Amino acid sequence: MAVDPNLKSELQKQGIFVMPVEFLYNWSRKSSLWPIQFGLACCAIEMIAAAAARHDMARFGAEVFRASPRQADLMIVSGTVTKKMAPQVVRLYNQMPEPKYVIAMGACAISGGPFKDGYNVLKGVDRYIPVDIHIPGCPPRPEALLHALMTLQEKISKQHLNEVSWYDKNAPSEFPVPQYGAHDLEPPANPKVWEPPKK
Amino acid sequence: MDAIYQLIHDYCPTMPDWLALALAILLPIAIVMGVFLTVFALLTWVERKALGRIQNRRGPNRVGPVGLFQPIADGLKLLTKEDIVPNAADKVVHFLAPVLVVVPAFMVLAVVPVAKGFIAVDLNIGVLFALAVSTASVLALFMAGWASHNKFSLLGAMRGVAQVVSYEVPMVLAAVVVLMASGSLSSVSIVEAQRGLTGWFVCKPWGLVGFVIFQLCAMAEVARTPFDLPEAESEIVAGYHTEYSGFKFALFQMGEYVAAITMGGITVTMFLGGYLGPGCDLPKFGWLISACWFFAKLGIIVVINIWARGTWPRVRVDQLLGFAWKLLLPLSLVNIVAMAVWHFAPNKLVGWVESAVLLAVAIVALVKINAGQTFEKRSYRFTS
Amino acid sequence: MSATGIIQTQTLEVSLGPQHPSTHGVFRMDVVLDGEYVVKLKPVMGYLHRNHEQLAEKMTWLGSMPYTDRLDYFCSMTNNWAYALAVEKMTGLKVPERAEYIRVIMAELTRLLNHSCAIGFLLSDCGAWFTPVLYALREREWILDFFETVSGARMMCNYMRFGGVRVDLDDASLAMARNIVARWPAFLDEFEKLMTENEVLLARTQRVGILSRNLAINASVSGPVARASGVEYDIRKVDKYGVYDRFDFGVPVGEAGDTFDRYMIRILEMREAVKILEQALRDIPAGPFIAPEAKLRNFKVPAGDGYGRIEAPKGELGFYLVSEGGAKPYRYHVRPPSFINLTILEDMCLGQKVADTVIILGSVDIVLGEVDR
Amino acid sequence: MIPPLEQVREMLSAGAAKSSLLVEREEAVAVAQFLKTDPQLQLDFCSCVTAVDYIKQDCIEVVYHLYSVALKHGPVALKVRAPRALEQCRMPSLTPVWRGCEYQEREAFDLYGVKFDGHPDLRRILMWDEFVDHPMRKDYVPPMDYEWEPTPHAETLARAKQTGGTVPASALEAKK
Repeated sequence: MAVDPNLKSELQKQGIFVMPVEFLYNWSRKSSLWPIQFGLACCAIEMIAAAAARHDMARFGAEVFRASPRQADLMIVSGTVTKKMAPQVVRLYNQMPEPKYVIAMGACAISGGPFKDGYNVLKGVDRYIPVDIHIPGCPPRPEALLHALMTLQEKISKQHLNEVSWYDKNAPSEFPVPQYGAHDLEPPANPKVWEPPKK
Repeated sequence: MDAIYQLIHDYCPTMPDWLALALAILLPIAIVMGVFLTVFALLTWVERKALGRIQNRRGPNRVGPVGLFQPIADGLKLLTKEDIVPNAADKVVHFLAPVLVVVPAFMVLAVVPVAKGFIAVDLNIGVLFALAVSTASVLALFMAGWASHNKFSLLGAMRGVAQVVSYEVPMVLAAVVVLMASGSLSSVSIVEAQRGLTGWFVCKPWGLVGFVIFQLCAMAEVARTPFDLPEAESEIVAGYHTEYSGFKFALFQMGEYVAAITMGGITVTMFLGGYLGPGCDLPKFGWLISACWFFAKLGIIVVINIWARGTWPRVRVDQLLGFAWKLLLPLSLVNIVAMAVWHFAPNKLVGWVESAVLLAVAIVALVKINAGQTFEKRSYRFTS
Repeated sequence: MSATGIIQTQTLEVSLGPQHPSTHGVFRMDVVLDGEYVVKLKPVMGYLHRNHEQLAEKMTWLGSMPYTDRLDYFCSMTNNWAYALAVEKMTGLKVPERAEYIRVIMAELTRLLNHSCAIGFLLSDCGAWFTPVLYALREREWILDFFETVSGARMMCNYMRFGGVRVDLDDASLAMARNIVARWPAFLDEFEKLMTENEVLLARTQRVGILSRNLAINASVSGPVARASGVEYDIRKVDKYGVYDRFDFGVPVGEAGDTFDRYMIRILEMREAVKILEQALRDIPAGPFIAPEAKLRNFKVPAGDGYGRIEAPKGELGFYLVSEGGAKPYRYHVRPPSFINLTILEDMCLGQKVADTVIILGSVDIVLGEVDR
Repeated sequence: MIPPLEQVREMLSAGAAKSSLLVEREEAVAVAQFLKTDPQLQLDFCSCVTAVDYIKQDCIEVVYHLYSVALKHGPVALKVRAPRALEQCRMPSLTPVWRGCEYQEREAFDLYGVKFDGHPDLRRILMWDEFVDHPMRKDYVPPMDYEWEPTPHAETLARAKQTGGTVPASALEAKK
């Protein structure tokens, strides 16, 4: 796939720029990350603050908050995911078209955070869906969200077309939505995405 | 078309006739499509930048110089996104709807004279064609909403149909005055009829009222704020295109923006003198200068659109329809009468005054008649 | 409209939320629509039920203070105050005067912040494409800067303590607060100039979502929503908690009880809050900022129960606490204003259009952290 | 048994801490009506409704905090008790008297299992409908769904050991 660097520089002297398809693909994806307009809790306010005048997420082309998951690329899980909300979060994630990314914003989304002891709090959104970037903080500052966005862009620019999961026929395209059970969500975690740490 | 055919013939006499003819037909289409697609891409960038300025932000500035490549990135990304068709959707209609949005939007371009002597097809029923074809998008709206099998989509589609059908009426009636003044349906002769220092139709009382009505209706027709009810984000999520992802969604966006541009182009042609402007008749660069004039005027319309979007709340569906039927429709009818008065007046000044007075009276009367909906002044007491 | 009887129509059940652009978080309304008209509306909540009350029962008295921040995450300061006030009522702790003034300053700044954002979001629900919100958030940042210099955190301030506040205000931060207060009227004027006279806004909000005075009282509605309906009830005036009796300010009361009144009451309350702030910043005395007898560690509350409440920006925020005399509360209950204000949501929305429900919800001004706790 | 007017007034003047009124379940509605309509009391604003689980006394107490908007006094705490056992844990709803109780009584039902007779719409409000427990009761055992807990919360560790969560040795070490 790769172009010989000597040939590339030779061509460049002639005014021909060789650019791998992969670069263009990654560049377009990372330059236009449209988040889904979806706030869960306190962190959602900081997410809005990140889109507001002082921090302005629009600079990265990421201000197009789409209300419909079908048109979004990025899910910012901004706040506590409760057990009552978890099926909806998974469903929203399933409804987003590939390629899609998840930022777990704040301590609650990562692990349950301060509310970890609660009976209705999911201990981390990564029990059900794969997370690309975790941002610690309660709530993380808008700067932290911008940093996460840039980290995600970096991550995207390092992806290779022949390795990404969404062209893999065997990779799961939909994640099972947990059911409301009599005492807890069933199942309490998706074993394909997450498994408890070993003893 | 003939001019281009002649040009090809002159420069390349060896070319067979059929090829020259085909080129003469296809070349303007390609140019118009290319130009307007570029304008569309630029417009999304301009809109995001301008909204940013309205909201004290900077807008996109990381992708390319001052964010200029943002539309390219967006387009490429949407092109490579997964295309989701819901299981319960009507697959054929679901696929056809976005196509049907884009096609009429581009078809209208055929009759917009972009520069002096440059028009894709100079139809003798140009304006009629534009008005008729642009309405076809309502079918696409309804198809999208119905086929998606989503309640929000359906609500959006119903709103869209009601809105487009209602606003079509005052829009056509507002266009009638222009046809009366120019005596032609051809867009080129409409432009040519506006020559002179105050020749633009917008400089006349009936033209001004017609322009305002037409512009409002055009905004409603292409569902721009404050009339963006079919896709009202805060109420029905994304309206008729809730279930569209990837490039189909991009097509919807493109259709909407191109329709906004073409409706702006029609407005410019009919009321703002089209490509006319100082220097448009120069022998050598006249076409370039006239194109600049055209796009400058189009820019004004576009800025009005963006400005409205960034600052105005959205109206409610009953208010939207009431506005069309109770205010715009009677006003556009009166406007036709005013045009007739202006036409048959003994001299220009009398006609000017008569039609202006008639319209002013009509506007005041209509506002008074609809006074049931006027607003209260409220006072508040303070207890301590 | 099916009322004509000629056309047979079918109602449409739509679930607005929990992910919806204008439900202010994870709130859901099960709406039955007849065309565009709402014929039935049932709010569904609990999507952000974070077990605040149970967690607090496992924690020391002071341990719950940071959790109160996360109740109504716009107004952490007033939440802190309500909790501190309830505990102080039960223990009989006296709060030094300077601390009372600092609390008033913080609470009124919180009111400015909350109301401006609430109005911004209301207009955003009307479809004004974020512009008003971003104007409000622009000003909010200045207040957050102030909170950050004082308490170390932007949003989750955790600033109040039983018997006072955590750290004193120095002269520099007082000057910062004066600066904010000085520029606020200009911002309000700009905001009102852009919005209050806007015909579309008037048409959308006037005579929409009317709440009668009697229903408001019967349904325990409090705060700006109740006052817009003509209920002359402001806990700052009735309970005279803190040092509110020393300030000269009015309580705006509306007549019509519609969405526009709720909008205007918030604007007017902000203007009154600026008055309070000016007086408080002028008169703030020197002295200790926390009661010397207040213990931070090993804090115990005598057995019994108590209810303390304040006028939070969204309404009456109360804490009902039961103590067994130990280091932890036996029962800890929050009376969240926005939860109880939702009781009348269906009554206000019936017969309105679906587009109105979102602005009525916006004008009630809910925060889901508080509704679900 | 309608409480004598003087008693309620005395309570009102004594201040917030001491003004509670424990009534029998059967009389709750009558007392509530009296408190609301009596011209000298006019407690028309039911501010706060909540339940408390007194596990030692084997009862669940529902507390209503009443204020008066008209006369601007209060609060009076109206307390009603019911036994803890789920079948007997019922009491009359005061929603017909004060609309404001509606959601708060639903919440008490959801979290404590108190059934309110006469409530117009008694469903779970915070937890999902399929949920069977009443999680705010003192004897509720939450599902064990976190396997590793690095924080040295004694209770958490003990519960993890009891209910079969995995506790790594390092956490136990850190606890010692």
